[in-house]
Parts: sequence; C-alpha cells; structure tokens
Amino acid sequence: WDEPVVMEMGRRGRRGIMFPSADQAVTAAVGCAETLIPEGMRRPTPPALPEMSEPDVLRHYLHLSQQTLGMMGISLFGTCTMKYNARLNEALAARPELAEVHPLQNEETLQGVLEIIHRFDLALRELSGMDQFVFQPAGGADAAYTHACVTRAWLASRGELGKRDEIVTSLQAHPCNPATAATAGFKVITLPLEEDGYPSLDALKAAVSDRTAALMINNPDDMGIYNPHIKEWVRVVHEAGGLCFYDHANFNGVMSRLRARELGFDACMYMLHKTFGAPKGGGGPAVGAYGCSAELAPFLPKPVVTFDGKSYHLDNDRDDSIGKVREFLGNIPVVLKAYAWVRSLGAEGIREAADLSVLANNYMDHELLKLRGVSRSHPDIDAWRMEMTRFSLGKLFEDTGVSAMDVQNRMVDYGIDAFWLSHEPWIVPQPFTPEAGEMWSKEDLDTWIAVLAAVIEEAYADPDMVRSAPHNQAVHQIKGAPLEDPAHWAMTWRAYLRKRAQGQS
Amino acid sequence: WDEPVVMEMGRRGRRGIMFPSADQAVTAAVGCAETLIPEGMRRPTPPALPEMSEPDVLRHYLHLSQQTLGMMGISLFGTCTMKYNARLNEALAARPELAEVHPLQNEETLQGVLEIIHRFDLALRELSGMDQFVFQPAGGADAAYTHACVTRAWLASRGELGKRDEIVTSLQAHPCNPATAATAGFKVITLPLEEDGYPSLDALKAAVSDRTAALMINNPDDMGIYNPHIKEWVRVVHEAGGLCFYDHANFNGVMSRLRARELGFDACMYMLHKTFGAPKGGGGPAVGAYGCSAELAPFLPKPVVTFDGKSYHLDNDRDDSIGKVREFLGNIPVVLKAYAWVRSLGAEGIREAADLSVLANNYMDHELLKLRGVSRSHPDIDAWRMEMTRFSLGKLFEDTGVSAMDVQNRMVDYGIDAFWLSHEPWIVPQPFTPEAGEMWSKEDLDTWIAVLAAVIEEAYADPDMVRSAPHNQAVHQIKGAPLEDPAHWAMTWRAYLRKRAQGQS
Amino acid sequence: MANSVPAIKQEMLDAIGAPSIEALFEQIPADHRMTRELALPPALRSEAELRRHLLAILRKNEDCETNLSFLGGGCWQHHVPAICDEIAGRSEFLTPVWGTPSSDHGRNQAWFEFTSQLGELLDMEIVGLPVYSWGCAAGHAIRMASRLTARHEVIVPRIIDPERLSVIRNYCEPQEMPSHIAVAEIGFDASTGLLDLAELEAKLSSRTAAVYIETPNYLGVIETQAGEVAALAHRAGAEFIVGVDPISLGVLAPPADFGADIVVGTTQPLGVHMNCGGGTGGFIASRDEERYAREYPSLLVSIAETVQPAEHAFGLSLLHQSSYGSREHGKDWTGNSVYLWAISNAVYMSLMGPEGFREVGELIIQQAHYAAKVLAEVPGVDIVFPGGFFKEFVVRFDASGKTVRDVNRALRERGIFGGHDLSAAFPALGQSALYAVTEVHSRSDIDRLAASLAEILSR
Amino acid sequence: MANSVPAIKQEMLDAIGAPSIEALFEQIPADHRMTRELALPPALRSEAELRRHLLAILRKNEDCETNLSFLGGGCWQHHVPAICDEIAGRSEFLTPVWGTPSSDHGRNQAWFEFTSQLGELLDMEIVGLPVYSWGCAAGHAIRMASRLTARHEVIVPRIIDPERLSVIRNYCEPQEMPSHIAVAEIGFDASTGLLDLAELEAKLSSRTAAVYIETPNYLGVIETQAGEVAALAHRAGAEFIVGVDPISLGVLAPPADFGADIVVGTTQPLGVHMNCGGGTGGFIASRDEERYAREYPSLLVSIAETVQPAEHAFGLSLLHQSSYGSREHGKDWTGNSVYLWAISNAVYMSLMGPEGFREVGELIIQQAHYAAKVLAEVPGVDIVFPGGFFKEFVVRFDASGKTVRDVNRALRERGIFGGHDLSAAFPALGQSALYAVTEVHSRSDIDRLAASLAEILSR
Repeated sequence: WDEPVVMEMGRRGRRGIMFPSADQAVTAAVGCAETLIPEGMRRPTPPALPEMSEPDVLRHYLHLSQQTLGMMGISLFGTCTMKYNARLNEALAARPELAEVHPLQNEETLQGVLEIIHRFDLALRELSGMDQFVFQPAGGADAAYTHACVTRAWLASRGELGKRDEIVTSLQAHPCNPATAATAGFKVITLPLEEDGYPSLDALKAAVSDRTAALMINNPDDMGIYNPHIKEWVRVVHEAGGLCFYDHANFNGVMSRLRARELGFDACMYMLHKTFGAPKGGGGPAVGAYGCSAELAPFLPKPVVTFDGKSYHLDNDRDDSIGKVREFLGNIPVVLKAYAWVRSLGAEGIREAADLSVLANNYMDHELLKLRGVSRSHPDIDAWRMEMTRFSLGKLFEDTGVSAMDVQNRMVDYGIDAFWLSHEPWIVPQPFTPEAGEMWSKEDLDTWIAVLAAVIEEAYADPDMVRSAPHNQAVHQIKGAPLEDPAHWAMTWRAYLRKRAQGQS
Repeated sequence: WDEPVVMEMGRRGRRGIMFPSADQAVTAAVGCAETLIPEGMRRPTPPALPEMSEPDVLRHYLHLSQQTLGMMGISLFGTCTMKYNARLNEALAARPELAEVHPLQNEETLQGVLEIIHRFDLALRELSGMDQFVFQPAGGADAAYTHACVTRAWLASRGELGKRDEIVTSLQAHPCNPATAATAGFKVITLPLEEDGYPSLDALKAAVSDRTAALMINNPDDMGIYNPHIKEWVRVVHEAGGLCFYDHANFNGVMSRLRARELGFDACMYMLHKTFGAPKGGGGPAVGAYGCSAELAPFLPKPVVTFDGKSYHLDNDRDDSIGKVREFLGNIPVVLKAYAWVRSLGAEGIREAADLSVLANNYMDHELLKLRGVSRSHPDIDAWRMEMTRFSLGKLFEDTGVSAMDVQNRMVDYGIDAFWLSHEPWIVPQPFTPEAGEMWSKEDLDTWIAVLAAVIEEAYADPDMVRSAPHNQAVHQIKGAPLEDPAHWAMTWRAYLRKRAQGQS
Repeated sequence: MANSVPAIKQEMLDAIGAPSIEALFEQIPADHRMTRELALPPALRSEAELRRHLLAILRKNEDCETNLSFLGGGCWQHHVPAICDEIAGRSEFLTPVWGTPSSDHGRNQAWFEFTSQLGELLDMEIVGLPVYSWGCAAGHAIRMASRLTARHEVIVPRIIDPERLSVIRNYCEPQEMPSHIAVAEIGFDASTGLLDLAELEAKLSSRTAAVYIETPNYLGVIETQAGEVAALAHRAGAEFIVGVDPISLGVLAPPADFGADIVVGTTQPLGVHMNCGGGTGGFIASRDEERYAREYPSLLVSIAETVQPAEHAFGLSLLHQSSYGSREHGKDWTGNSVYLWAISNAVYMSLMGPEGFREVGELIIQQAHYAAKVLAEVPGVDIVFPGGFFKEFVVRFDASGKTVRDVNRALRERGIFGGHDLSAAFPALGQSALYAVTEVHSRSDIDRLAASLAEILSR
Repeated sequence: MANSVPAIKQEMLDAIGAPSIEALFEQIPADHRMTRELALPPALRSEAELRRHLLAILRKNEDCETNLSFLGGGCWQHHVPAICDEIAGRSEFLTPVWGTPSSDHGRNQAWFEFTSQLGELLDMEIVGLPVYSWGCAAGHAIRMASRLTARHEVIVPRIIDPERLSVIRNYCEPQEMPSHIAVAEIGFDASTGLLDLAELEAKLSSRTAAVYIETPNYLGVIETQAGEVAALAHRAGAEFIVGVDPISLGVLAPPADFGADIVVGTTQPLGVHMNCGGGTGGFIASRDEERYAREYPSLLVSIAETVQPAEHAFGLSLLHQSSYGSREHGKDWTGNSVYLWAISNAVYMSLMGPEGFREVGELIIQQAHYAAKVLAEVPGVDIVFPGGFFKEFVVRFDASGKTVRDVNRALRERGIFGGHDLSAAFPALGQSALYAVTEVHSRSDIDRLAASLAEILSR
C-alpha cells in the first residue's frame, strides 16, 4: 500500500463517528454548550484533524498494520524475549469484566482484579523468594526507578538519605538502571567489565563505601554470561550498608534454577510484557513487577493488595510508602496475561521454557559461529552461554564495510525483523544479539541462521546492495541526518508542513 | 509470504491445543476410553493431520489472511453490494450473550434473540410491505429455494400440486431462481430479453398458463434496468393462478422508493449479508430473509417468532408449514448485524444509501464509457441506470485479445479486487459489472476508474503483459485445464499426493 | 457514508449532467413508487447509542457460559480455541466476497486446507466447500445418490433429528413432483438404539437409491452394524451415505472404513461457536471418483499449478456443473454458504492434530459415560441406551413421575439447561431428554447436575 | 512449545555436542541453585481449562457496563469506537517490539499520526510518544523545566489528584537529593474552584522553574485565569506547564492559546478502555523549539525522507539524549511505555475529526451541567462549584448528614457507582464526591441517579 499520512486524507464535512445531540430536556435545562463554557475559554478554531469516514479509517490502519513486520516473520529481538502472546489472553482481557472496570471502584467490586494480583504476587514470590510484589511500575525501567525511590525511602527511614548517595552498577547492566538511579538523584558508579565478562570483585569492593545506597545489576547479562561471584557481591554491598537490586531482564534462562532472594538480593524486577508472555504492543502497555524483602515492603508504592482468607483488600494505610510511581494500580490486563502464562505452564513448563531457551541459544551460537565474519564476545569463555550470546560482525564490517545495521536492513527483506544490536556502550564492534527463546521452532531458528548466512554472502559479494537495503519493504532506507537537524526534524505533521513551506520559500 | 500448505507443516509430536485427561474419579467410574468404544468402531490409525504449535498455526493463517486482497483494496463486486461491515457489530455478535447461546434453549432464555428477530421482521415488513419474514434460509439462493418450497405447499393446499408445475423466470434473473425451482421439482421457463432490457409482456403472457406455479424475477436486474411493466406482469401471473416472487438482490438502488407488496408480489427476499451490511465472509454465513403475504405465511418454514406484547415466542404449531429448509432458527448473528445496520441508518439513511448508490453508479457509468474499448448493454436505453450497469469489454477483446478476466487479473496488481463479470448466460461479450454502492468514496471510485483506464492502455500497448497478469500478487495466474481434468484435479491434499505420485511413477 | 457530503454529491451530479439525484430514478414509474416515507424506528447514528441499544437486547438472553448447559442435538458447546475467532475475525477474511485465484490466494489456500484436513479425518479424497447444514448436506447427498442410481427411494433411520429429517424431506420433494424421492424409515432396537437390520433388509430393493444412516446417531448411539448396513446397501445397488460428527473421529472409525460412499455431517463442532444455531454448517465428502465428483452441487477447490514453474494456487473445479454455470440444469444449486466457518474449521483442525482429536474424543466419551452413570444413580432417572454412545445419551424421567418440561424448568432455576426434550418427537421414549456432555464440562459440572436432579426429583 | 518434542531437543543437543540440557547451565554455581522444585499451582495446559479458570476470577468483578458509573478522577468511561479495539488488537500491532524504519513502517506511521493529530488538538508542534501516565508526564515536564531554567521549585495547584501529586513528588526527589525540586501548592477560591492568583503571585520568584496547572482541574473546573497565570509565570522567568484532558479540546481552548510552554495530559479518553487503570497513558508536548526538544525524555518520531526520491519514512529523533543513548547522562529515562495505546489514540482522533470532538465536547458539558442541576435539586445535596466545569463536578452530602461512603454503598446496591469519595483527600470539602458525566451517559441515566439519591437521602 502506498499509504498517505492520515493528515492528507479525507474531505471536508466527512464524518467518522458521531454523537447524539443532548436530549431536549437537557438542553432545555442548561442551554446550549457555548453558554456553559466560560468566556475566553472556548476553542476559537477547530483542530485541523482529518475528516474521514469510518470505513476509510479502518482501511487506512489495516494497511498500516500490514506494513508492520514484527512477529509476522521471525523476530529474535534479544533482551526482549519474544514470546507467543496467547490470543486467549487477549480475548479475556478485552471482556467488559476487565476492560470496563474503573480503578477507583470500591474494592468489593474489584475482587476479580485483586485476586489476580494476589495470586500472581504469590507466584512471583515463589519464583523469586521475595516477600511482596507490586505491579504499579509501568515497565521494566519504571521498576528500576521504583527501586531507586524505595531505596530513598529506606535510606530516609535510617537517616541516611543524602549521605548514601551512590548507586553502583556495571557497564553491562541495562541503561535503565543508571538512568533511573540518576533521575532519582543518585550518583552512578559504573563498573567496567573484565575479560571474564563481568566486573571484578575487587572493583566492586573499591567502589562500595558508606556512600553506597544500592547495587543495581543484571545477571546473567545479555551476553549470556553469568557472574559466579554474585553472592559475594551481594555480601560486599550489604556489608557496606547498601541494598542489592536484581534486574531480572534476563530471567528467561534461569527461571526455576535460581531465586533472587536466595542469592541475597533485597529486591528484583520482572518484565511481564517480555518474560511472562504478555504482548509487547510495540512498547507497552507493560509492567515491571517489583518485588522485595519484608524489610523493604513498607516502602513499596501503595496500595498493596492483601487477602484475609475470604476477600481481597487494597491496603492504602502505609505510612512509609513512597506513594505512587504512576496513577492507579498498574496495567492490570498485563498482569492477567502474565498470570495466565504462569498458569498455562506451571512449574514444569517454566523449567521447560528455560531449558529450551538456553538450548536454542547454544544451538544458534554453535551455528552462527560457523559463519564468515561472525564472532562472539569473550571468546575465551568456552562455557555454554545462557539464553543469549553477544555476537559481533566486526570482521564482516572490516572486510566489506557492511555494518550490523546494514545486515538488519537486509534481513528484513527476507521477512526477518531486526535483531537487537546492543545497549550502549558497545562492548564489541558491530554487535548483534539474537535471543531464541522457547517459542520459535528449530525450523524457524534454522531459517534465521540461513538468512543471516545468505546476507553475509551477499555482503561479501555485493556490499553496496546490502548497504542500500532494504529493497522490498514498504519504504526504503530512511535518511538519518534530518532526524537530528532542528531545521528538518518534524515530530508532527504541522511541523513538517511549516518546515517544508519554509524550505520551499 | 511463501507459505506452504498446512499439510506440509509441523513435526511429529508437536501440539497445538491440548485437553486435560479425565478426572480420576471419572476414569475410576467408567474406565479408559477404549473400553467405551464398541468393538470394531475404534479408529485404527490416527488421521494424518499436521502437528503444529499454536504460534505456528496462528502465524500461518495470519500470513494467509494477508494474502487475501478483498476489501483491503477497492472491491466493487457487482450484484454483491460491497458494504462497510461495522466492527461494532462484530464485537457485539462475538459476545457470549449471542455466541454461546444454544438454539434449543427454552424460549424464556432466548428473549434477546427473539426480540432481534421480531424487530428486524417488523423493519423488513415496512421496507417490503410483506406480512411476515423468516430468517431460516441461509443465503439468497436458499430463500429462492424456500419460495419454491412454499409454492409447493401453497399449491398442495389448493390441490394444484403436480398440476401447476412450471416456474417462469427471465434470462436475467439470478441463476439461483431457475436452479432452486428445478431442485424443488418444477419445470423452468426462461423468458428471453428484448432490446429494452427485459422480456416482453407478450412473452410472459405466452408463457403463463394453468401450469404456472410462480414467477421468480429480479427487478431492477443487475444491468441497472428497471422493468416498468412489472405491475402488469404480476397481474398477468396472478390471473393465470401463479405466485410472484421478487428476488430483491438488487434492492440497494430502490430502497425506500418501492415496496414489493405494493407492486403486487406475494413474496420477496433480501440478502442480509449484502444489502443489509453484514459481512460476506467470503461467502457466508449468510441469510436470505424471506418475506411473504399473509396468504402464504402459513406455509413458511417454522418456527415463526411472535410477540404477545410482553414476551417473544417460538411458534412451532403450524400445520401447513413446509417445516425446515435448514436446522434451527437461522444465522442469528447475521440478523443482528442487519438489524444494527437498519438502526444505524433509519429511514433517512436508507434513502440516502439508495441515492448515493445510484448516483455513484451513474457517475461510474459516465466515466467508464469514456474509456476506449468499453461499452454498455442496451446502449439505446439512455435513461439513467439504477445501481449497476452491465458493461462490455468486447471491443477491447476484439482489438487486443485481452479479455475481461485478463483485465481482472491485471487490476488486482493495482490493489483492486476482481469486478463481477456477469451471471450466465452472458448478454454482452466480455461483460463486467462493477457496483459502486454507497460506501466507497468518490476518491475510491476515481481510483477504480483510473486503474481500469490504465489497464486498458496497457492492453493496447502490451496485451501479452496484461494477459499474463497478475505480476505482483502472492501467486501467478493459475492454469485452468487441470481443474477440469479428473487425472489432475485434487480437492484435498491426499488426492494431490496420490495423483502426484501416480504422475511421477 | 463518504459521499454524503453535499459538495461531493454536487460534484458527481455536475460530472454526469444530472439536475438532481431524484432525476436518476426516472426508470421507476410513478405508480410504482412508495407513496409515503418509510416508518422505521429513529436512527441511532452514534455508535455509542447503537451499542447500548443492541447490548441491552442481547442481555435479555441467557447463555451457556453463565449457565451450565447439557443441550446438544445438532449444535454443541465445544471449546472454541481463541485463535479460531482471531483468524475468522480478521478483516481480510471477514469482509471479501470473491476475487481471482491470485488475489484470493490466502483464502483459497485456507479453504483447501479445510477440505484437506477434513479429508484426513474422513479418509476421503473429495470434500466440497461447506453447505448450510448437516441436513442440507444429507439432502444434497441423497439427491446425488438418486441421480447416480436413477432411483427414487432413500432409507433413513427413525432415530434422526426431526429438524434434519424435515430438511431432507424438503430436498426429496413431495410425491407430486416428478423427481420425488420416497423416504422410508427403519426402526431401532429399543434397548440399544441400534438399527433394525431386518427391517432394513426388508425395505431395501432395486428402487433404493441410498441408505442414509448416522453414527453416532441422533440419540448418541454409535452404530456398530454400519459395516453390515454398507454390505446390504451395496448388495442392493444403493449408495451408502453416512452422517457423522467429525469431532468423534479422533477415536471413532471414519465411515469410509466401513464402506460409506458419501459422508456428510456438521462442521460446527470444529471451532465454531453455537451462535444460537448460526454456527451450523454441513459438509459432503466422497472418494475421488469422477462419477461422484460430477454430481457435487457445492463448490470444489482444487490445487493446481500456476504459469510460474513450481508454484501452486487454488481454484474452483467443476464450476460449470453448479447452478452458477448451468442454471436449472446444474446440480441442485449453490450460493453463499458458510465459507468463513470453513476457515475456522481449518484453523481448528491444524491446532488439534491427531493427538488433539484423540484426546478430546477420549475425554468426551469418558465424561459422557460418567454422566450417564451418575445420573442413573439418581432415583427416578433411567438411561435409555446405557452403553455404546459417544457424547449424547437419553435420560428418561418416567419413573420420577415428572415431565421433562418440569425438570428442565427446575434446572433452569438452578442455572442449568437440561437436555433437549424428546417427548414430542419420540413419544415412544416417554418423558426423555437428550443430554450432551463434551470437553467443556468438568466432573464437578456433572456432579452438580446429578445433585440438582436428585434434589428436584425428590420433591 | 515447538521444540518440546524430545526428538528435536536431541537433534539440537547432538548438533552442539552437549550431553544434556542440564549441562548447558554449567555457568551457575551449585550453591546458587534453587534447592527444590518450584511450588506453583498445577498447570492448566488446556486452553479450555485455563479460560474457565480465568473467567471465573474475572467474573468476580463488577464493571461499569453492567453498573451505571459516575467515577472519574483521572480515568474515565468514554465511548471506545469498535475499530480502536480492532486495530490495536491486530497481531501485527499487538505483538512486535522493534524493527527497522522500513519493517516498522506502518507502526511508525501510526505513531506519527498519533503525535500529528494530538499536535493539532493541542496546537503544538512537538508531541512525544506517550509516557506511562499524566502524572509521569507532569513529573517529566517539571524536570524539563528545571533543567531549562536551572531552577528548583515548582508551583502546583492544591486542587490536584493526590495520586498524580504523589507521582510528581517522587519525580521532584526528596529534599536531601541535590537536584530536589521543591513543590509549592497554591489554593483555590472556595466558591469557584479557581486558582488563588494572589497566592500564586506571592509564591512566584526567581527560584520558580515552573508553574503547573490543570484545566479542567481535578475537580472539574475550567481555569478561566490561565492566561493570567501564564503571564505571571513568564514574568518570573518560569516555564508554564498545563495539564489537560484532550477530549475537552473540541470545545475548550488549547493551552497553547493561553501561553502554555509545555502541555501534558492523559491519552486514556482517546479511545482506550479504562482497563482498571491499565488504559492510562500520558503525553508531553511543546513548541518546536530546540531548547525544548533537547530536554525530552520520551521517544520522538519524525517524518524524514528515504533514499528513494519523494518517499517518506518515520524514524526516531534525538534518541541519543534518551537513557538508551546516554545512560545516566540522558534526560531522565525511557523504556517500554504505552505505545500500543498511541495507535488506539491515532485511530480515535482520525474517526473523530474536528466535528466529532466538538460534538462530544458539547454533549459532555451539557450533560454534566444537567446532572449537576438535577442533583442540586435533591434535598441534602449541594454542588460545590456549580458552574464553569466540563465533565466533572463536586457533590457535597454534608446537608444530608450522610457520608459519601454510606451514600455510595446504597448506590452500589442499586447498581450505581457513585462519584469518587473526596473526603479523605479534600477534608475542606466535607463529605464530597467527584462525579463524572460523559457521552456514555444518557439523560435517563442521570435521572436515575438523581432519583436514587433522592430515595437514599430521604431515609
């Protein structure tokens, strides 16, 4: 479809959706609408929105949907654990029993919602060993932010807020950890990696002090490397008087094999829209499930759901709570879907999922390393990787000038959506990080590998072709420079029209 | 997507959907399943169905959906009145309050269903002037068949069954009329068309006799020509002792302007999946709403829904009824959608829809006749056509060898799904019959016209290219001969495998 | 409507040179015109109002999700996998009518996958696109047999859905019609529900076009003598037509195994909601022999090569013999049917696979027998045919002195829809009801039914 | 799971030369391992069982479709057009995470259409992709203002959602933190609900980074002095941030018109179900000035040319300043948010057009005033701010001697969810509740509420 921007569509006077006029009795009682709007607060000119018929709106967005590749092909987007999002869960979440529920309803009328929250809280407690979970954080990063807020409250309760002002993390921790720590007002200390793929214990010991508020860290990281000293790390931080937060973004490979609390962590978070099978929606609605020890529980955002054996309650009477990180209770439909995922698998299924994802990654790893121009991070570590491996196309780039992004662009021509490169900073040149997960069939993985192999061959044979990819998508490669240029960027159609007019004048 | 046939997909042992084992108490009480199946009636070998995971099934059919053009582009499929199918109606029909209703529930529990049937019955009575409608016929052709059955019962009640054994129709009536009449056991007399686009009154008079059971006819027909003598026709048939059935397949252009009963007809039918806005589903579920006069009502298929002012009832106590033409009450979700369509428009909206569809057709007519190689049926009739026009590409075919089907195949390359050619028999060479309807915007109509113009130009410039179209669809032109060859046709995968193996041996 | 905008109407009128829209209707004579405005309820032009209106009506229904239902008899509450709804609801599949083999490729392939998978379940090589219902499929099959044999009599079992039989009788035409097919019925053994073979043998003759039976039959019984019926029918030169519920075929033998020539049945159990009977659909299948193929009234989708080497597409075979191609000379007639449900069926069968059909069949037959067993223990309840059934069985209340009507009313008050009342259609069975048990029931549902019945019947 | 099949696992193990799956976990030291099996409830592996289990829980909720609800306060029951659900539910939009500008073209365009249409409603040229909620948007905007002005104080109204204020306070950091932003509150006129401008003027200073107000405010009142607030804020060198409910903007002036520098608000009313608060989303918008652009924490989608002449695509601008690009040096942080709802919002706005927003705004304001009027006539009921509101207004029950809690309980028994209880958060208002009226209500709903209240309060 050569689909215009919606702002160019429609015709004056055309209508998509209509509303009735107010009942005559209403108008008789209160008069017409204009008289009800205070002087000077009326909209002077109508917004320049498109005027379209309902079928045209539907068709336009159907076309756009068909121009979105995503999971219609094969997407092994590392760190995001692409999973099957059961349509059953969508059907249930769309029912009025959830979709048409208001968050401020009396708790008597929210028993279903509260039961789901409580049951899923119990499941996550079992998976993590933590003592309480909340689902208010609206994403993984928001859970990290929640931890920073909880850390502030905990420090305040001990009279240490303002004194302990440093949060320690590692170069391989997800950027949300340092970013949320900084937003919460902490200084960030980032430990570099050593050859074995994680920072040294000595570096940690040197970093911690009486200014240490918390450690925020992933393990394994998205290179598939597990830090075997993590219990020691936790001990060191605890001894220094800080908290330990486990960013469980990479939980998929260790589910059922280890529990954050047993490793000593005070808090952890899970991404329900990734690890727990809720759909990503292109970036949310999401939930960062945040769990912590009994010691930290008083500081959790409120309310917390409790169960008295008969009915469920919203506990808002929590003096030490950090209050809210987001309005209301959280993205409940996402919690429902995650709960459904756990129930559909049970303990054995969850273990199987971890098994298959690690197996699949090592299978990928084995096959990808056969390809010309492909290497992996920390080649000296010959242990089996966890559920991901950080690869590099540095050699390919040196040989051909074809970058990892070029390869991404070419792979989509084969129906394979972009792989993940790497969070900043890059540890290896031209990184890429596929994550096989447990859903994709071996046939899909083999297809993925074959496509990468084909693109690499193309890169050696005809690098310009690959660099100018994609060639059979809805649109060609976007030019990057205008996106960073104030004279050209246009985050709305009206900005675009103005700048285009200025450019032409 | 280069999508394999599902029979080639999957792997042994893979599972899509699972069922629990029976409760232990159940097995304890009745034993295992095999023992419950009588000897010799057990399936000896499992069916050779694909073994797939749920995500793979979903993805496969998502791919196939994306390879179906239909209403994603512009489809002016004449005689089928392509309309907008409101998503609201789909959402409501999918609710358990309808989807999970069993047709044999006690009528007390079916009050919603019966109310919809009754309300819509009243609406159709108003639109047609008839005295009673039923929705049991599962398509327009089934309604024609119902009429043939009702005619039998009516004749039987008068002692004329077996004597009046002829049904009269016209060459331009939809094939379902002669076909269902014949299936019901009647002889069919088909009147030829005269130059003015309909059979002559004299021909009708010559055809009717004391053997005439009924007239079954469309008006206007799908050439957009209205038979102005239709009242006289009805009188002639009635005087001969036959019934008159109005196939209202072409109701869209005359809605609100005429009523079947007022023209004298004894019965009529509407296609709810076409004229009344329910989706076509690629060919049903459908409803042929069949309505008739009070005289014929006793013969209607049963049950009939009645209303006593307080509640709704299923009247099964109808001795003269023809019984059933299909099990249960009809495709109720389709009735719901049609009722929604009527309510969304009201009387004014329905008139507007008729207005716009006739306006749009005459606009199309005017523009298409400007194109090289395009003519229309009955060129001597210079009156405005109704909601359709029968065009011909005979000249194009003579000039270039490009047929109407070739043009269809090429137009899909531009995102415009096939136009309708013509029912059998063809009145004009290389016919085509677009129907603009009321939904499509003028912009869409202009696009459609422009694409046809472009294809005609291509046909004159490069006929082979058009004849070998399509060129950018999921698959190329199918070979027609094997479809008619017993050695090659394969209506199932297992037949295909056998014949392929035989062909190779 | 997109062109309701007055300026657009005027543009179009100007383009064609018409003075007004009204003028375009010049073909309709004045005395044909409706003389007043339509009197319809006021338009609900806002989606919000319309939604509210429709929902208020729909809510007057009771449904089988809120209530516990044991209704069957030709329409059953089976589990519908969520992705069946998802796929059938896709705009691409929901809204089109007809394109070319290229533009309809995905849909045609899905249809071919419907026929191919159903063919595996049935062990049959030809499966047509669905017809309206099981009864319509049976009616067409009987007419096919009549044409194939040039005979005009069909033998059907007395145990048959009265609705389906009514459909069949209409297809067989009244005796006054020249192509009338006489319908003879054969009885059943009162203790087992099996066919009376002696009666069958007596009625078979050189006039018999077809013998039509069902297994499981309408009252749930698996017909163990099907092979003997086939032999008898074939010996008489008749076609043997079998009606079957395809969800049974993971565990029950496909009719082809015991000699069926034409197999018909319902498609509703394969991933389609009951929809108050709007989920109904029927299929016709046979061996891939030309004599059968050339009698099909329904559409037939075949795989075939395209002009591109090694590429396949899907097109219609034998369209010319349909009513579209041959009008009154075609094979019966065809038209819009339930083709969208064929896609749901295809999705369902590919989710199920052989193991899914086995599991669901085993679960159903075990639960149905469990239900019969616990109901039999309720004082006042008898199971008419206590063994050899699949998912349905007949429960007789004569011993309780209560009518099915009374029992069902009392069950309804407890949120239970009791079995379908057979007392009118099968007076010989007394106050009996047809109970259906499927995989959607749990053991506790069945126990709840038994407890409720015990309570009701003890009053 | 597709690879659960033992043969496949073995193939993969063979390919990599591993003895067992367990061996692949060699990196995890033994003393890190969980020492027992997980104790989770048993798996519900069949979709039918799982569906039934989940549905049974969901049914324990009461909802605003079955009940008549007047709850608002940050989440509202507006009509959600059916095609919003249809589009947001499309697998293509529902399931992906991130691709390339080419492979994500359709989604990126839909996002750009979200920002572009919201930009028209707001009269603003930069709109970011949504953040988690209105409160989060306000928090980010205040931090943007603090960075822009290098000041550390924000003035907010006392009439504000306590939940939103709590979110803002968290974003403003405790006073022990070096970047702490002090939050000052300004009161309101007790009879009108309008801001106390004198107090505002008194509190404005060279330390003020931003003045944040809302219109309509949390208690429903349209702030008529917004232009004066803007002037005061700007005179003090502060940024003027306005929070707004976009569904009001068909009839109410966009904040840019009265001087807003940054506009924030909620996206939930634009075609997203309440979802028990899971429909929440927030937006941030501003003029297209570089100083603002370079402070956005959220993702920004821009139209840009492709390498193909005359072709456009959509890509991310200024990604480097996000936390993805700059870790702790980025602007606050970003991550998964509510981007799927942005598509629902885009669909909603293109259905609405200017006329739809006008109609809905007019209907809402008329019905809300009608409700206030008929409720005011109920003995024991007072309307706290009886004019100048949009869709919400405060109902005080003090004169009836009853608490909101009691009133709401009695309403619930009648199938009505009364307004949100304000007595804890706004003790000065006594026993008051915040009532919301939208286009989903009919006149008869409002009359029913009034009649029910009259009955309840007369006891």
